[in-house]
Amino acid sequence: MFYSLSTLLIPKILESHTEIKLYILHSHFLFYTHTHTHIYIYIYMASIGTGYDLSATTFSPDGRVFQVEYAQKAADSSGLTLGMCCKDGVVLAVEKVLLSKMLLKESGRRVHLIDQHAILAVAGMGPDGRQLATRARQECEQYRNIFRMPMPAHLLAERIAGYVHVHSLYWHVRPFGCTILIGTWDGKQGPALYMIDPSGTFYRYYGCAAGKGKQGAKTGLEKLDFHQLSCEDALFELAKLINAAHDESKDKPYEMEMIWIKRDLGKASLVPPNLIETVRQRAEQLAREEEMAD
Amino acid sequence: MWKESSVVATMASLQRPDFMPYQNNGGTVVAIGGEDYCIVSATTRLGLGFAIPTRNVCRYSILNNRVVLATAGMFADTATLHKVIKARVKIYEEQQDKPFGLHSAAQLLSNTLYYRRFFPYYTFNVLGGLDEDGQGFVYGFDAIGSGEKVKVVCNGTGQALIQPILDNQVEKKQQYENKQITKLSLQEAVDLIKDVFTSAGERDIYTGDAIDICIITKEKGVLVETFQLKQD
Amino acid sequence: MFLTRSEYDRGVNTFSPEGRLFQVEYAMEAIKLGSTAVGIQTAEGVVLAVEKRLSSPLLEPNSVEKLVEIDEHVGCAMSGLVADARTMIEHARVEAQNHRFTFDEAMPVESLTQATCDLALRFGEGVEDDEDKEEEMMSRPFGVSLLIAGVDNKGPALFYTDPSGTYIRWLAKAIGAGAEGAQSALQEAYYKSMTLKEAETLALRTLREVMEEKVESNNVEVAAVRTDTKKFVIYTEAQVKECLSRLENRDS
Amino acid sequence: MQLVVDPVRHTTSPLVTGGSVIGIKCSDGVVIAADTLASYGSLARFQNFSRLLKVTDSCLLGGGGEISDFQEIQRLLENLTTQDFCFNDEHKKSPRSLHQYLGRVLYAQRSRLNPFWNSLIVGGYVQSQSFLGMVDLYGTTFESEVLASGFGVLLGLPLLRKAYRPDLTVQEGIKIVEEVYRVLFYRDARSINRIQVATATVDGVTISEPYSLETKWDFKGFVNPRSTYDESTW
Amino acid sequence: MFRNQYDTDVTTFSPQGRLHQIEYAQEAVKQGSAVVGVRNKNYAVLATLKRTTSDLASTQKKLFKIDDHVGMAIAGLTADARLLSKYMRTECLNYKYVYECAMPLSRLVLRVADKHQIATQRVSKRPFGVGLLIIGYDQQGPHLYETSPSGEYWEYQAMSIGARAQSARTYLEKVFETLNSCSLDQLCRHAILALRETVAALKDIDLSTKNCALAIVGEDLDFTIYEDEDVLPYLDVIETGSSQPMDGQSST
Amino acid sequence: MWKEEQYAGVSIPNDCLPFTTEQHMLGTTIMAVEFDGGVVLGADSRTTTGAYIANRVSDKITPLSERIYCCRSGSAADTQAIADYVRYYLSIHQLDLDDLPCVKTAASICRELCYSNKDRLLAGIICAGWDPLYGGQVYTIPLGGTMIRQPYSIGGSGSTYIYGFCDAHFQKGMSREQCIDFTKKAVALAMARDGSSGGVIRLVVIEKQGVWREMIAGNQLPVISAE
Repeated sequence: MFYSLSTLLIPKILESHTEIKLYILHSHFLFYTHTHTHIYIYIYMASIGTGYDLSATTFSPDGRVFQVEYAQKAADSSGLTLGMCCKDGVVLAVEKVLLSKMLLKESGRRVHLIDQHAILAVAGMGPDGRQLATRARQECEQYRNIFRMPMPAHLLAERIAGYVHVHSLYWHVRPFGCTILIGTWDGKQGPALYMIDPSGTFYRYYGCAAGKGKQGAKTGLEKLDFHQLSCEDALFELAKLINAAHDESKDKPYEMEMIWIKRDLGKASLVPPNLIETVRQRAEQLAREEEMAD
Repeated sequence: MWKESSVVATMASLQRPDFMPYQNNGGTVVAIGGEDYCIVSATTRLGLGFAIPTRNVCRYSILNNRVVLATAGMFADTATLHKVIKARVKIYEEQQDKPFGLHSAAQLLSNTLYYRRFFPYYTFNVLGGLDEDGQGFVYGFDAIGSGEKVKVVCNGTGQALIQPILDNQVEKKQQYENKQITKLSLQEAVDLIKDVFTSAGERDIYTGDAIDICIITKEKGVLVETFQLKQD
Repeated sequence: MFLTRSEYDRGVNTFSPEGRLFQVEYAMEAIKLGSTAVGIQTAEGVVLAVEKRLSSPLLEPNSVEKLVEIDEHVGCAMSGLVADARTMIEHARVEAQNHRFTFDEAMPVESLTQATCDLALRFGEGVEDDEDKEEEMMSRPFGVSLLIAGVDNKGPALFYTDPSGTYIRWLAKAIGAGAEGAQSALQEAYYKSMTLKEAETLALRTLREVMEEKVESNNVEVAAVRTDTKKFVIYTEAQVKECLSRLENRDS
Repeated sequence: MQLVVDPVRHTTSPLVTGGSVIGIKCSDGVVIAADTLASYGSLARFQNFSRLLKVTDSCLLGGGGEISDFQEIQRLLENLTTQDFCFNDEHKKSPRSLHQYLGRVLYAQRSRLNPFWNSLIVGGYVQSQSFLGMVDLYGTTFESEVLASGFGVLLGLPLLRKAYRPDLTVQEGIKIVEEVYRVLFYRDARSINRIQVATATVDGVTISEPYSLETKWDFKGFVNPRSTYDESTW
Repeated sequence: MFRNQYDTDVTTFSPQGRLHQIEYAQEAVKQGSAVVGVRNKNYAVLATLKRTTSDLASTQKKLFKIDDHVGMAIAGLTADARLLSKYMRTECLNYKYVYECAMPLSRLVLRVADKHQIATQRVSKRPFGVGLLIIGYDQQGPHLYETSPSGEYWEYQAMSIGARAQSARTYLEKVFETLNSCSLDQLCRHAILALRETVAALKDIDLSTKNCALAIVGEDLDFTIYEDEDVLPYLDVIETGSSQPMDGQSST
Repeated sequence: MWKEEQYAGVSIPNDCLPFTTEQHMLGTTIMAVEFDGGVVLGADSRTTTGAYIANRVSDKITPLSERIYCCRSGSAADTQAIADYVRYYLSIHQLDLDDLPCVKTAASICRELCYSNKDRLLAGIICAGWDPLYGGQVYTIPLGGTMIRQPYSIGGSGSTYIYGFCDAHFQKGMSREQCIDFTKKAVALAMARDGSSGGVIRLVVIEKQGVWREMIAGNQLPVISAE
């Protein structure tokens, strides 16, 4: 049953050779991730207040773990977070909503460097994401200490996903309220992009989205040809998607944060602010032009 | 003391049982407590056998504007001990909200040293400063924390050369005739320190290069001057 | 089971929607049930006076100890759950002696108070903060308030501690069942140039106003730390009598 | 069976070792040099081993003594700089901080009676300030204008002190350390004539490729030793 | 009832994906008296309002020195703040012990924020009920950070937290762009004026030497607290209502 | 029985246990050479206990993974144990990786074991092999746990006799066949002069396509003119 469900619902942009690790099949909340939206909402409403949704250790009578679903809500509560796996690297971008105009640039950053070869972006609760970033750094360091090699992407993703997952199994901790995107580059495999959600489920993607407005962004991502896309091109595409997701009249002002790992740079780095500013202006300009055209 | 270290080695770890964790870097420290001042001085030479890896190390720490600690012996232990004491002073001053007193410093140092009774810091400390009444006093310690409050003290490789002169000149002990005890003025005391170090430098290979002289007075806090000795 | 957990006042670590910790506030209620204690600071020293509730005539009055010495220069009065107070005072005594051992001097009153409070707030938070270590925790806040009086090189000081681990310095403070009435009495009568003798009288007069029984030398206790001696002394019955007689003289 | 350990019977000494490291502070940077030999006892076993490391963009490290311990220290430093890299907050460790850090590490190891059997020279150039510091296997840390480890303390240090001036340039510094190495090559049996010179200047850290020094053997007395059968040798 | 189920412990998400216990802890911050922080190119300044319950009582501690180059002002539970200050002091000392230099602010704040986060994820803990405004000076210049019980932290040009902080923020938002070019004197005055906004609505209170304290840290100045008479020079601004120093007023 | 329990967890220096000084030693000649696309490993086959030859055809070249082998010298027991551990770790690692492990990784694990037990082990190891990322590589891990990559490496008691030969005859960029020839000659020379080396020459060639083994019998060694 699991296989049929997953083959049905894995989105188009999912890389075909993504492995589904054994322990994900074991985890009891796979069901929810692939439930039809209508039924989902119905059951969701009906479960509130029944008491089955108060702990990650409690199944509801229909076999779901609501606390993890609620954590998913938390993960989608922050600005749009995007990742693109390009031909020459990986770029992650975040729409970081600014709570005050007195904030300094880069304050409360949501994109993190993990190792020379790995980067991470957070959607949802920032502090939870920081905790995972710290964990990821430790994993990379340990791996490097023992094997003297950069940690391969799938192992890093698997380890962090496992860590996220155990937080959904015990009553004395809560699940992480964030979805994280991990990008890496290594000499063997080239670029790789993974996304891990609060249940501990992870897949490898060409492009992925989390946070507010992810549905719209996914549609946008599916139109791109990731085999041809370069990191520089991706910056503009990301800026366009974030700009489109942001409703200027309604939402608070935001800062665009981008981080990348590119073949020619050799190691991960934040995208320089002036570069971000340029693509952001271009994207806004384009949006205005399109509006005029309409 | 050397015998002990091998016992420690056996107890602590079998890994490199022959490793002798101590090294003598020499150095001499002198402190004089006067009526309204205190002087703490230390040599700057780092000796190692017959070699001098460097001529310029700092063997004293200003704990606050009334208390100075100076240490001879193994330099790595010295640096560590000073770091520990300085951290303790900082915690004290933050928690107790008052400056650290000379007497408390002596007690703390004694405890810190004795705490490592069975793996001692190879250090010989003097502590000098002004007490609550503004009078200068100094404390001299052995490596494992036994110390006493005195008016003048010398520790380190030059001890045997310098201490008798200080006893004679500062405390006016062992005088041929019973002379009137005149208290040394600050300038006289500083000059005396320069003399005894210069003299000791002629006979002790670990004493030389320069001395740092910390002068503690109520009005000016701690002032440090450097006095050159022979570089041989 | 979950449905019954609809209140914020069960767990010590639960905030109410207003951002309050009710368990702490309830612990403060426990103090309002306790006997009244008064502390007054003057330039000459600090006076502590407490009401001794003798629940039975069969009780040996001396065994009810509401005033205790922490170190020779610091003492305290307590109100609330006496057993809790014992734990805190024991902790304070160790801290004070530790300080003497390490620095060979009397511990400043404020930092001694702080050290005592650090124990008080240890519920819900291990002091040693090793993430992997299962932390030693207390199940509830202490239901006790202390008036800590002492003299150090900065002079006399009176501190009041509460179950949240907060401490505040006061010139004159009352705690316990009669705290409200007593505090307003102190507020009116206190003045800065008070002598120690006047403070003794004021303390006893304040107690008299809020106590149900008549104030006798066997149902109150008085202690003082004098600025000149820097010693905490609990008054003998004769001394208390002398204070009481002064009080009566003044009245007449 | 007696289980008491007799210290004398357990000579644990370093196995694969590097020789002298030389450092000199200049007005516009620092120079640190080491030869490329890692000896195995008296066997000149690894003749192409670099004992100089770039730690950060402004800091470099030269090490002598046990090579396996040196490699362990290298690993610690890599972890440290990677952590700094991840913070991405411009707070790179200064040479002085790294020097102190190494001092703490080596002191901690010696206090476990399991020392990192090394002497390390840390050099750096930040904000127009040169830094040169040394750490030994006991955790002794100190700074100086000229530094040498191993045999270099005996043979090199006097030469360095004589040649030192506060206004030395890096180019002059390089000449001086080359001269010192020439002497060491003549007189230190655990050295080879293949050195690397590293500099930290305003342009960052550079480590040269290994190269050999000109040596002089054609003194008359060398070519035609006058000793005959009736003279004593020396 | 419907709502209460999800807010009694910190490990339970609400159906909206919120953690009510964190939000309640943030309420505790809003209950604390207001603190204001501002910075320019060389200095960072804190201004705090000290509450007192009686004129016989001392005021609550609002300012904590952490290290020579760091200090903070707090709003919320003082006991929690004390615990955090102890943690931060230890961090600074350890950093200094190993690297012999002052701990960079960003690293320190990150560590203390991570500590907050851990307290929001375990059943045995509760979120810290305190908000911190941390100022400090390091290689990068002056800094002003805010931490929240949620474990988030931000760096600001100017910020205020605590009771009625919104009015202070409104003031600061008007001037924050000019702060960088301010003198230290003007900076302090902006802080005082912003702080005053938080009491403007209250009839019976105005800023005075008794209830107002300042702290400054900067390139040539270790973290220093100014209380009582020391704040007097800055309070004249309340009369004039402008951030310009009065004629002939020397800067501190 | 109780006596053994008493010593549990205590490490006893070898010198305190006279019987351990009679352990099997690989007084040895081992060697490995890199060539473009692979490595050649060579070793003698003599195992001694004192002057007694405990085994005259032992195999000192031990596989660690499909394309990584190590040559062992020192205590037979120690080096076998190390090789076992490394093989174990590498097999797990290979599963994780879903690819051939790197030679550097294998050597690093060897190094870790040797370094962190340096006062207890008597082991000199040459770790060599081929991986898809960096091709053929040779790492030397002598006593003490240093790890150094070399274009070729020699080790064991016999190696001291052939440093001169190797320095003189090693050239950069030798072909596979030249490397095999070089290795054979060098090992044979060492065996001729070192009393603790002898028996047969074992050769292993590792490259992308696979691993080849060869044994040169004791009576078919390359002819070396003696006195």
